[in-house]
Amino acid sequence: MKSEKKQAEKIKEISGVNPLKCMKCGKCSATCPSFAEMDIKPHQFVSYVQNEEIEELTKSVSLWKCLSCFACVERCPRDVKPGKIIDAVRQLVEREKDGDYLSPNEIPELLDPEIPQQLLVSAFRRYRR
Amino acid sequence: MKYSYYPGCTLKNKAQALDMYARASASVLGFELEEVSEWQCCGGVYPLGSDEIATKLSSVRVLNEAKKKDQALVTLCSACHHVIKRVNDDMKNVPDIYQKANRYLQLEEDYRGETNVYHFLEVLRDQIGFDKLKEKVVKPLTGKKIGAYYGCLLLRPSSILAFDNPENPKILEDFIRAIGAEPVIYPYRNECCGGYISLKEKDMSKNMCEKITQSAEGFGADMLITACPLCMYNLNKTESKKIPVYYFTELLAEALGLKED
Amino acid sequence: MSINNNSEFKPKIVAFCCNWCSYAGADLAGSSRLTYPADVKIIRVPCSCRVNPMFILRAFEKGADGVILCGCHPGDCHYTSGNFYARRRMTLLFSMLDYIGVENGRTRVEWVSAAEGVKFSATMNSFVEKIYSLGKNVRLEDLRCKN
Amino acid sequence: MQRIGVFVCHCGSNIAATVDVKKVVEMAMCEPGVVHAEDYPYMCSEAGQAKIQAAIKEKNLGGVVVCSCSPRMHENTFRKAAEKAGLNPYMVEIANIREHCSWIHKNMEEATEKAVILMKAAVAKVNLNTPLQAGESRVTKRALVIGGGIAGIQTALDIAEAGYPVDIVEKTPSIGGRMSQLDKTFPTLDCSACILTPKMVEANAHPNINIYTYSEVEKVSGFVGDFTVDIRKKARSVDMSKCTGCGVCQEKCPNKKTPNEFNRGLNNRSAIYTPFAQAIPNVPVIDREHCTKFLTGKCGICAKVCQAGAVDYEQQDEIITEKYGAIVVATGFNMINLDKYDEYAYSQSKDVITSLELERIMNAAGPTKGHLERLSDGKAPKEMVFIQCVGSRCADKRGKSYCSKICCMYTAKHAMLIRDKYPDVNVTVFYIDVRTPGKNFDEFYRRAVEEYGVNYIKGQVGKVIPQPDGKLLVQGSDLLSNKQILKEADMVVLAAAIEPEPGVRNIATMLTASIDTNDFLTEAHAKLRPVESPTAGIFLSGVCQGPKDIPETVSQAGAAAVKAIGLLAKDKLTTNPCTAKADELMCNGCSQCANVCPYGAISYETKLINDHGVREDRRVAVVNSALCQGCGACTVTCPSGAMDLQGFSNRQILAEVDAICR
Amino acid sequence: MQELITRAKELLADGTVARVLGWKAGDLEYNPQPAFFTNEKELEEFVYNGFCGANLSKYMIEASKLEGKTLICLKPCDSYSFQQLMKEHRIDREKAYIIGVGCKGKLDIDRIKANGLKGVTGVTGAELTDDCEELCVTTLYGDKKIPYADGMLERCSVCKGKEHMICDEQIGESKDTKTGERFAKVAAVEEMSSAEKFAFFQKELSKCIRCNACRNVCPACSCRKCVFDSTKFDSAQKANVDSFEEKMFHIIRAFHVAGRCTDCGECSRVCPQGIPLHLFNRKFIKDINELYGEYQAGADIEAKAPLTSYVFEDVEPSVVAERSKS
Repeated sequence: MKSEKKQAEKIKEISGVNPLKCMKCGKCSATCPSFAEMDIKPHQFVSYVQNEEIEELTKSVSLWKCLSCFACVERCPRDVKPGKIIDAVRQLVEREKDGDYLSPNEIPELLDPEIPQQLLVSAFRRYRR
Repeated sequence: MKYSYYPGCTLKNKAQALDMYARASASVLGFELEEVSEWQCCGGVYPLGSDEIATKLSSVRVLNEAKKKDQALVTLCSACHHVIKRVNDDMKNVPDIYQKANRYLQLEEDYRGETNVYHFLEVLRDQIGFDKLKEKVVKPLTGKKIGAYYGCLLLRPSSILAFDNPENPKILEDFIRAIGAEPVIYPYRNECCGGYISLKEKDMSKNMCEKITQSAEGFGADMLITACPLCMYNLNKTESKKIPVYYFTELLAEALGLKED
Repeated sequence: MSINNNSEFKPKIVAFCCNWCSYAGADLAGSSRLTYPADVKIIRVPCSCRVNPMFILRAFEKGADGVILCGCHPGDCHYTSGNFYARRRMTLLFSMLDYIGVENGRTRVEWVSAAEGVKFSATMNSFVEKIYSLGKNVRLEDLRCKN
Repeated sequence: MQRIGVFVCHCGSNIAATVDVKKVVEMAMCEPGVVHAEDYPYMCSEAGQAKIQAAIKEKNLGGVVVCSCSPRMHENTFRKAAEKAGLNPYMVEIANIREHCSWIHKNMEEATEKAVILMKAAVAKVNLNTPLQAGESRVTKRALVIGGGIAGIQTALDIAEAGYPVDIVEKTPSIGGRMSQLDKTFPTLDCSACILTPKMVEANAHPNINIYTYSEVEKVSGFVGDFTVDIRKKARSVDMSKCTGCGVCQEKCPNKKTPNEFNRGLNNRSAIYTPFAQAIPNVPVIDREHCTKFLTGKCGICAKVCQAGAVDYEQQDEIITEKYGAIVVATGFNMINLDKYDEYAYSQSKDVITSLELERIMNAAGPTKGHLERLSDGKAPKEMVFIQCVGSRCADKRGKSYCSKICCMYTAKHAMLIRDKYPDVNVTVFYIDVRTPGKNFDEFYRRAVEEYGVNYIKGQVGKVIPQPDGKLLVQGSDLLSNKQILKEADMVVLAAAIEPEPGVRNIATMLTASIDTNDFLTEAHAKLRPVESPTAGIFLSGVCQGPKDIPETVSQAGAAAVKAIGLLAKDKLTTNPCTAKADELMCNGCSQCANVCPYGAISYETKLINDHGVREDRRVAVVNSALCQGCGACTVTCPSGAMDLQGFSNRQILAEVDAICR
Repeated sequence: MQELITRAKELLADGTVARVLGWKAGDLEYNPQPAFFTNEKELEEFVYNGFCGANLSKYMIEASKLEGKTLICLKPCDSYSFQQLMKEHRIDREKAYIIGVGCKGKLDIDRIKANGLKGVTGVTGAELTDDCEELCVTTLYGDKKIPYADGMLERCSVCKGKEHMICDEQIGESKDTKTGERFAKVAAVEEMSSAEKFAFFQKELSKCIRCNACRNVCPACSCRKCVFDSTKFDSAQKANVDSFEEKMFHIIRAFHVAGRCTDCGECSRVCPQGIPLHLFNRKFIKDINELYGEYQAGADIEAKAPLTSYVFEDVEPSVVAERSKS
């Protein structure tokens, strides 16, 4: 419990987001292109951090589904930036041992001849420490 | 007019067309892209965490190179533009980041966001002018109905990218008009293609691109243009793919009569 | 009052309080029984902008050890802009006093609203403490005024 | 030297328990000028006041010091008591030995010593007090109302009914304001025109009301009770005294391409026009920016067809200067520009409209003659979606930070009206919160849900996606079921935030009335003086002060009227005598004091001054005591000390300083 | 100088001006004094040389009350004072015909003597006919040459520039004389410890004899009646018992001219005790520039003065403690 509080603080620090600014309008989730794939929805991320329920967030598949497309950040009427929270939780996970979501071993089977370099670079950045 | 130019990894490889046509067009339009020496990869995605410094340094180096030459920095790939523009903003406005970054880099003079970062399209719009561009067009793409695909990286967050109206952009539409074609406005042009997620979640990005291409086709587009190699890759992966996707520079070169048939 | 050489240091502190916020804040401190040392004596002025640098220098001349000016918070002035002028005037005056070698802890400006009885009391306590730590004001005192 | 009496109050034990009141009395008698000192358990009681009055008479006191509670408590009590005994009330000073002494100190010796010093400071001050007379200024018994919407009309009617003449200045060609654009009003659903038009007619016909339409306030000078206002009557190009309002000119005008402001630009109007059929006055205006005659010199058809010969192309703007005692601001509101909310496709699709546009569409006199239809293809919609809080409650730079307050209710009204008139149309409302604090308001909203089957979904919309077939795909959140909803709609209605009419900033500047960061006029006190501006003589009516609906606007309009009437009912205004005063002999005329005066109370006159035998014309500062509020900013700015504040003079304050530091 | 006299005569002759406000030789050749000239004859006494440091702007207050126009000679730095007085409605622009006179730096006999010269009987090289590079000082012990700049007033070495803020015509050449940093000395004092500061000012101010020369010469100190002569503050006519009285006088004087003082340096020039009074005024100017943005009194007649304006974000007075080195 105590460490969750600490983690919540860390998330706020990394993301620079103040979840208390949220008025719970749900526009982030309304706008999210990955909504269907997410178990915990963008607007819930804000509430979870507010309630310091980080454990569940770290296990959420949503971390790996968020595109960081900033649609939620751009359209949020309260300037809460839910996308940055999701990214901060993702970092929290990746900074732990074995937190990587992508291992070099799985790469060969994911490749195809057209893949642009930047896809690999980005994926590595996003999925691994 | 000379600009420092940052091509980025993909333009040296899978997206050579994007790069090649841009350089060729630039010389016709009266400006030069001078490639920054020994540039490093931008990392593909902007490091969002406020405590991530090292991952931003490659961008700072490039920016500082341009500063030393007293040139603006031009980018072409949407992802590179996004990353470099945001890092530049950090170096200008976020004390924690610029202090740490400068401490790491030990430059002769601290870098504080002095370089202006322009996307190639911004150069066309703000420095050359679409009217001027129109005058240089020798082979207008008359009759072509083109859907502009912006994606997310160029537009958002608008407070930093300051590229265009993030919800109703018009720079590519104006570009399309300038090269003599007709722009097709469709609602998904500023929605994400799925980006880097297509490596592991191929279906997700496929679904997203499906929506994009169908919407464009529904509104009557014959083709799509983009500035991003990743968008290009993802859009080309759709199941029902009928609509061709081009880099905007290719059509620009074509209109300027630089493309050999 | 006669000079008592044996008496311990009892500072003289003048507090100029604007009628609308800080004086009312001092009243609230009183009705809330929030104590602060009796060394502080309050002079009521309509607005912080009424306080002339002459008043402050005069207080020091007559043997004050500290002078504090309290007004409405910036933006809340009863007269809309008085405390903004006071702020500039006092900043410059205090800077000048510091420049000629008067300890800058002897002068202070605090914004205290009518609702901030706690702040008023806390401010006075900390100011008096500061003056005790600085001790007797010798640099601005006019010896003639003692009797 | 005054003959001073010192009166020390015990305040029961509040003071006497910690302050040795006898000692204070004893010490007071040692002070120069003090001829009388006594203590009493309750000075503020009638008996206590009687003691003061008796001493004033018996000892012929010229000054009184009461050592008691805070002057904020009983200064007035003691001043009045002194006045009754024949002493000028401003010869009374209070030494605050309760809040500032007995209540905060525990040690009796310490508290007594401090009380003595506070008493001495008050004695020193009162020694220098001079009798002050509250000044007087006259009141012009005429009110000005800026803005001719329902707020302005109601205020004007109320003031006029009380017997005072009122002028209404309205920017547009007709009074009526936003309310005239509405179709029905909540929560009773009566027709807006049916309740507004009679008020407009009444205002027009009222002998005490004079209406300047197509006019704007150009300049304001003066102060409470005595404002002088320049009103620009813009050239109407139609002679109001000749026009019969037959409407032929509008019918024959060949230039009918101008967007109709009254219908929010949804259709066009002629260049010569009255905004709407019930306009008051029913006299058209030529829109010179769009009139062919004015643009090219050719045409002139309206003049030819006007049998009354009322059309006058040569008419010029006219400046009317009038004096007023009170000014009421009732400038109203506008909808925000939705350019920055393109995710809702307002600029991309004709079928995405604002609520005010829907009002016009629903109105029988509107662009679709009251038929609910899509503006793109004229088809009847089957699915309607309403989006709430578009630009309201926004912390980003795009919108407004406040709740626009009226949208929840008017959306419920729209939903209900549509469901009532077109039962086959489905209505969905995306909301964040439904706010219905008002009499019968929540019941109204519940009726929309329960009786009319309006589908309320809690969640904001992320994007409106126009489809190739002309439909609109609404992508929104349903937070209660934690789903993302894709809803196909035929029309989308946006509850755009409201904002103060842009011109209000200029008007506030002219009036020196304060305005907040959202351009709403600031009230003198948020709770206790909500319809007055901090600037005396300026009153606030309607949305210019903050978002409000019609019932609230009307009640506030009445309240503003009462405040204005209260002012106009006075023949003279007494002014606070603690005002600044310039010593003409010392004044340099340097203008520095005027630069800091927040009230514009200081002006300069060239006067013949006799300075110890030297007679010369000098530029000197003159304080208008009716405007001066007594802050004293000028006194410190004045390098020579020519400017002083009565009641808080330099010498008085210095005497207090000296007494405290003695 | 001759050109000035010729032009003055012309303007007197054609009735453009009724009098000329300039300088005439004083008791000593290096001590010219301000003077009015009303005819051609009187003008023969007119001088304009390197010793004419006196700022004539303040005399225009009285001249504004006289019939007809006054020709006033203003050096570049004087023109700031003139314009500041205009801004404060103390002088009437219509009553003045301004000749902006050139300036190559103004001399100070005490500075000249400070070059180790005794028994000075005369100075040549201050006629402004040359480039003003060198002065020849005649002393009882023989002639001595010193660089012109070594005899200059402190204020000229931190000159605001040789541009006239206001004038009707210009006569004579100017030469840039700025070699130093205007706020260097103020900054040096700021660096001192509290005790050092106190000792420094106590030493300087203890020299004050309350002769009021600074006040009388100061163009900003133009009050009809000074607060120190007024009964309104109980501050009048006090004997100087200790240094505080002087401090109060000089602090208040500096405060009253803060935001209005153009830094013309006349106070220090005329002080018979050589107190660097400009250090008070310059401290305020430095603070104003640093805290509220660059402001030069007299440069812009429209600009809002720093003490009669404000912005919401202004620094709090606590900044003094934060900035204080002591």
